Amino acid sequence: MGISRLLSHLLLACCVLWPGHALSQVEDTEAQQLLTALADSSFAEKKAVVNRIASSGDDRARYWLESFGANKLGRLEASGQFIIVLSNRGRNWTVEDALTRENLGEISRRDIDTIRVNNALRNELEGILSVIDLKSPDEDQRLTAARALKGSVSGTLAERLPELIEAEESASVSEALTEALAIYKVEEQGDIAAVATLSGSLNSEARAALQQAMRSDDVALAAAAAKAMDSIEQKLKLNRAAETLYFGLSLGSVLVLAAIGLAITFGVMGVINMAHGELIMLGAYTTWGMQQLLPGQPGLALLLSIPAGFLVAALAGIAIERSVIQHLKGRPLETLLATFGVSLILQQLVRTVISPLNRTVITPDWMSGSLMINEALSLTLNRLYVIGFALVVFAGLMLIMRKTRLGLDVRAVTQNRAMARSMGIKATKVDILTFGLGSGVAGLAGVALSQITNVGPNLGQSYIIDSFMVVVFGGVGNLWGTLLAGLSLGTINQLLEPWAGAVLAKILVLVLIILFIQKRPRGLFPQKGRAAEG
Amino acid sequence: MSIFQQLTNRDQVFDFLAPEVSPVDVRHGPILYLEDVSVSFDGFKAINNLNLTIDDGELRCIIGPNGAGKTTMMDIITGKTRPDTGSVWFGSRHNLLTKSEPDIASLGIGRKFQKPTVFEALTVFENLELAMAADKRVFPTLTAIMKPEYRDRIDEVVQMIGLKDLRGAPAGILSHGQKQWLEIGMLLMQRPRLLLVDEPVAGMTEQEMERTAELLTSLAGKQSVVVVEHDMGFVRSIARKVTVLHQGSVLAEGTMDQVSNDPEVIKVYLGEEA
Amino acid sequence: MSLKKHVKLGLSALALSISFNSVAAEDPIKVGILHSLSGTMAISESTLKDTMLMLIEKQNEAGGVLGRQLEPVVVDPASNWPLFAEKARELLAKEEVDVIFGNWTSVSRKSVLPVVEELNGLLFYPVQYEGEESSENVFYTGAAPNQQAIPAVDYLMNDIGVERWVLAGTDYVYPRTTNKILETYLKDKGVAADDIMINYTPFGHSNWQAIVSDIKKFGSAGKKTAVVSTINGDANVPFYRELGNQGIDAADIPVVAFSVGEQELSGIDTGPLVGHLAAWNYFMSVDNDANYDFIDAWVEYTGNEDAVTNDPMEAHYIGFNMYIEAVKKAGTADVDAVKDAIIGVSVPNLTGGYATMMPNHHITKPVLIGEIQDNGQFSVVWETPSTVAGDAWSDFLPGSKDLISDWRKPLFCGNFNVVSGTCGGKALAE
Amino acid sequence: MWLTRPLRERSTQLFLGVLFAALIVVTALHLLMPQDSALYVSSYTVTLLGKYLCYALLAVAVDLVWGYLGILSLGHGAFFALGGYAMGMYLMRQIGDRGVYGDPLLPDFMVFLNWDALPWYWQGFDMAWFAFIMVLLAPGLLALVFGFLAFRSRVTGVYLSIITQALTFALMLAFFRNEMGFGGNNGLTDFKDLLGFDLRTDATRLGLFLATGIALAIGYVVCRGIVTSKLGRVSVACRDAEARTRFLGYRVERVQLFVFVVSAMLAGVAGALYVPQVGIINPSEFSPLFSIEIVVWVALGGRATLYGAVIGAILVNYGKTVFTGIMPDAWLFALGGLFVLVTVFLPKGIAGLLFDRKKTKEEPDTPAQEATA
Repeated sequence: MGISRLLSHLLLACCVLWPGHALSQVEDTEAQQLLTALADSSFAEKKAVVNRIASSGDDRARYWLESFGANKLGRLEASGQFIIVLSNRGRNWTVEDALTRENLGEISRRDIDTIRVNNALRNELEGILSVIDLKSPDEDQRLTAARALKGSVSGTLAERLPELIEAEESASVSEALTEALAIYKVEEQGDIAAVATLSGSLNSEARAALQQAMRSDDVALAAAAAKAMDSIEQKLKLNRAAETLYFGLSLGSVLVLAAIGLAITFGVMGVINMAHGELIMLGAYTTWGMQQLLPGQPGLALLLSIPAGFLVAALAGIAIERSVIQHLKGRPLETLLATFGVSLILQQLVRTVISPLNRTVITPDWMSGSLMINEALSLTLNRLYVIGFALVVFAGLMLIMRKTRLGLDVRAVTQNRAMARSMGIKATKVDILTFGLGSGVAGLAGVALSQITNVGPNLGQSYIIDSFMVVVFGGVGNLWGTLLAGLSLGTINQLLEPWAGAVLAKILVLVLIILFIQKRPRGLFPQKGRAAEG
Repeated sequence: MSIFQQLTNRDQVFDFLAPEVSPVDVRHGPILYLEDVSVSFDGFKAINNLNLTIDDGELRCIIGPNGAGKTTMMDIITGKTRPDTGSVWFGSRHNLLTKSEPDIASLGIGRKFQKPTVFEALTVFENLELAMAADKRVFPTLTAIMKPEYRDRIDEVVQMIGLKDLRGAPAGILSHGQKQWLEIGMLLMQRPRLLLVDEPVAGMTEQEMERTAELLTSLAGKQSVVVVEHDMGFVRSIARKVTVLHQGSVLAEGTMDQVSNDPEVIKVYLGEEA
Repeated sequence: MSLKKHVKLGLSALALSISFNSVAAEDPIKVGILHSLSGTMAISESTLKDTMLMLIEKQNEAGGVLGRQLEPVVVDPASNWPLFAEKARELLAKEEVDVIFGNWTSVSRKSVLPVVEELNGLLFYPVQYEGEESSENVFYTGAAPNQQAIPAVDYLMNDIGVERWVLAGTDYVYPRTTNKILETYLKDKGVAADDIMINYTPFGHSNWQAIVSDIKKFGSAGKKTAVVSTINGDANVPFYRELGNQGIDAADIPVVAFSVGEQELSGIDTGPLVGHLAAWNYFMSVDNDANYDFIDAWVEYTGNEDAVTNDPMEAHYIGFNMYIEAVKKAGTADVDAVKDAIIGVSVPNLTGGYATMMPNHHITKPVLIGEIQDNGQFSVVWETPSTVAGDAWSDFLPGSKDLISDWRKPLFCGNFNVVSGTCGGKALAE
Repeated sequence: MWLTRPLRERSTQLFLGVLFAALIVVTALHLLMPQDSALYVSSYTVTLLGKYLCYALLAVAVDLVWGYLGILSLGHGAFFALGGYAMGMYLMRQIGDRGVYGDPLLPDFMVFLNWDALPWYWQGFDMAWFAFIMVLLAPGLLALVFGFLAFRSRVTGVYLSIITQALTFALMLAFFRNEMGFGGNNGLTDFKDLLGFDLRTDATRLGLFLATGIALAIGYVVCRGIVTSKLGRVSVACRDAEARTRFLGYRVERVQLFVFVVSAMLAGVAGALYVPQVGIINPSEFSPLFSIEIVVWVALGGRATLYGAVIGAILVNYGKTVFTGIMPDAWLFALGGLFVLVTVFLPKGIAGLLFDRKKTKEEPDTPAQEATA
């Protein structure tokens, strides 16, 4: 802490008092010195050096520090020349000169000493950059900087903050700054007035400050802090409830995605497709493949892999249907075994052809991070998208089933195969299309899962049983049932998890399903009538 | 009988485990009695306030167009389908709605399905053996032994249903008509008080039909028989009393002539044929 | 690609069969390789099989040992624990191999152990493990808890100033034991019980939302918090993803992992992980020529420019060289002779130091703390001043703090109880 | 009498003959042949064969329910594993104070997870008779409860298969938990001796091998006894026309329950014999994959023949041993391919191929024999 105080003092000097951002550079020799110092000193000493660099006022300083923080600042063993690493993959790295920014091409790793950095230093750097950013013209940058200040405000900075708040035109930024200041006041000065500002704040630093205040000897302060804490706790409870619900829904939507394809192949066609999980896996691998084809554009690749994943899985599914399943019409148990064999083959195929190792699927920026409702509740974006995606897919399937010719035929075939055939519906064609559809949806699930979990040969296995549970629980042949079952199972699981623990929760859910099936063998929404009876 | 068998054959060890089949009480009233029975599947009323009584020893034919609820009625009597409302009594003692299929069967109600269902993997002989009236609980069945008198009875029935030469052949290879007969034979083995026979002559030749007719009529009196049939000729040949079902309830009842002159019936049913 | 490996294996086998027909009069030294090539563990273990094949190939090019060639015997226990025992028996009884290099999971080792002891074989076990074991026939070239967990915690405590601890692990014996040890250790260091949060999850756990948000809450109590992760294998990807998405970065709550190495990272989008930590005895990024040579050899052998090396591979490298040295020292491949000879043998490791085989059949290792970088490598931020000797029996478990292991005569005991002075771990009967 | 009936039946006599011949030959070759002779059967091979026989017994158990009752259980691995754990717990208790910590009462894994007392469900397993009863009881009870619920509510066909799979999956997760006190992922291992015989001696191995062979013989006769009894024919009736069977007055659910429980107990015995021979029991025996694999052994050998199950189990596992040796990657392809080929092109399995003609001749064990019973 001490150092960061001193540091932000220096920084205040450099950033508040420095006239504007005029172009200015120190002599190369001096730069060389600074960087050498950075390279040769221990982590402890490095902090001081970092500050010297920051306050050198050299406008390359920020670039150096950033590269340093990103572990990209290095020195050539031979010449002692300082370099910035542009790409550090493989055994030869492309680098440029730290001072002249001239590109030096590829250099073997053996000849480069990267200048070590650690978390502590990274914190310092963030501090520095944030204080610098308080002056930035860009509001968002100022906001993040202001937020970062919470809990790390120094005495000197505290003195300046009021005027900064005055000068600040953006309400949100000044609000953040005020809170940062209040936290400082409560922590350092035990200022009761400040406590009021903190009451209701969901920021963890604020809570920490209040907790500290509650422990203080000043009774009045302690009481005030306690009161503020209560109001916060109230809010937190709500937020956490909301959070759990969100977790439940997102887990549920994953289950729905995984199961909905099965609801079609199993529910509508009565085909037990044990290779369903592997079709999901194929979808996920398609995403990976797309990202390999379009390096540097993970987002685009992801979007493209939605149709691609659907196609790949659908084709694979149709292949399975033609080669195996059609020979086993009306022998569900044999179908189960055969498709299980197919699943083994597909897994091993992926292992041999691609690799037994998991593949890296990059999450595009617009999907990573989380949507901040408030400082205690933020919804992770990737799962938010998955929930949305699941609903869209579901709606799409509903449309196909209700509104299209295919849907009509499918329902006809399910109700009474012979009758449908005699009415001129090509049952075989319907089978192919239906199975293709179901498998394709599995592919979509894979695309979505690639953003949440491993993309590896075992991906499918971990979902197949859950999927079947969802379908059976929901009632075979009923898409709404599947949706409801998936979401409710997901939520139940998340509700149980806090007190039962992850494993027990899963076991309990399984047992619950088993018992439920005993009670209602045909699930939540059974098909009735003589046709349905054994 | 070996010790082991003594032990496994539990009803002989604990007599309270012995089956209690109280006889069907027909001293006052009919053997089968359905009142205000209704059942619906997904809104479609398959049976609608059906009232039906079968007297002891009666031979009753039930006719009606497709979807009139004939088979569903049988499902209800045999406990396969539970009605939404109404009551079903076997004699004046047994409320069938509280009983499971096996109970009902062992009370003495035998059923022949519309589509002949025999155990195709088993031989004709074995089919009849399984149908034979006996203690049908697990352990007695496990330790059951083919006694000579059982075989005589089976042979007798095999004779009756004209499958003597096929007694050792798997039922799967039988012709449709033969399966019908075998199933009827299985009914006989059960020695039921009440036979429910669903379309017995479907896919039979003329002679087969006649023999079936003889058989059924000969049964009547000793046992009560309910025949559901489409074939008007056949119905005429055996029917004493006919019930016409329509849209899940009784449309008309009486002798063949009465019903066939009934304007309602002509409209909804015979009308179609004529 | 693995087909190519087969061809390669075939060729090398062919090559050496020719070579020893001409060169060595004696028949070759048989080296059994007992790593899963199929099933769930294939991910980690198949590379170790290739590492061994590479090392053997190199050794044979260098003329083998004692003028004898080395002959690899590869079997596939298929990630099936009973099958491990069966295959070990096959190697020792049927193939009559002189030494076995193999196993990854604790359970597979436990299942093989009785067989190796019964048939008096040699087993080199290359993976960091929970300790609490010392067998006359097994050599543990991976880290014991005191060579990984404890130094890592020291680093977090002293250099990062962590006061609040989350011990998160997969529910099996290694995390269980490690966390037990750490819990005791932390409490000895004066950490309050409610500053320690312990959490176990099943294998391949993928839904981390609730747990990560708990960690977040736990970490927002104003004290510096860190996660000590013994989470295994597949469960890591979703775990780190969730961390990243819930906005926990290394600056707020650093995660130090004991089971995440270069190979695991190769399957993760490392962007959001930069700065999180791992504790190992070797990192691919170690700046040392022996290491660079090893990497070059590996890349060349696999023919894959992006092939990564990791800690268990180094362990095999060390174990293999130790075995070779021991055979030279003993002048024979006879099991008992090698067992005696190998104690005290020391060979260079890949991090610029030396590894010595201790009397308890564990080896000395440096402990390195690395921070994850965006290129899937670790940058070393801290290392122990000198190497640490592995403890078979932890000082922080009530059951084993009195036990020591020394396989030299006269003691010659794997679980000698210093209190009761008896071998066999028995405590004094009071 | 239903148990002795099979002994008068040619197919059974043939089967038992082959089995015992095999046992005797192996024993002879193992004991009499010199080590270096080509004909010598090493104790490694003996144990291997012992393992195959355990699998064979397990397969017979599965065939009983699948082949004759039409219930495709994808959870029989669970019963196998439960039997195994019962035996494992006995063997653990036999270790006594020879564990690494020398604790007279607690198994090692409990010591280093510092449990202070033996959990209640470990009580009694130090007594062989108790453990052996549990070998039958544990799987039997599970089957009874599960089957009672399932069959009563007429959960059959695919639904049953899926929930049996869920059952074994749930059990696997449960046994992985260390809190359960079954050693978690490491399971139970490092056994020392059984009924006082040291498990590491070749003699004991041979003994276990022979015991397994005899168990298989008994199991086979029991199953054959059931399927040739009237109950067996009722089972087939349930399999082919469940509703019809009900209308004949049979309580289908009880028939199913009885056969299911018997089968589960046989599976338990198989597991109990398996554990001391492979030297470890751990939750992976509960994995759904294993359970499904068993079904394929049966399918390959030929459903509803019992001896087919034996053939299938031995063939597949021999194949596994060979394949994982020569070309590991190919194994899953082979297994997967087997699933597909057998179900699509070989619905009657090997037995169907070999003995089809012969079967129709002897199969309907004609009542003529019955009469003399």
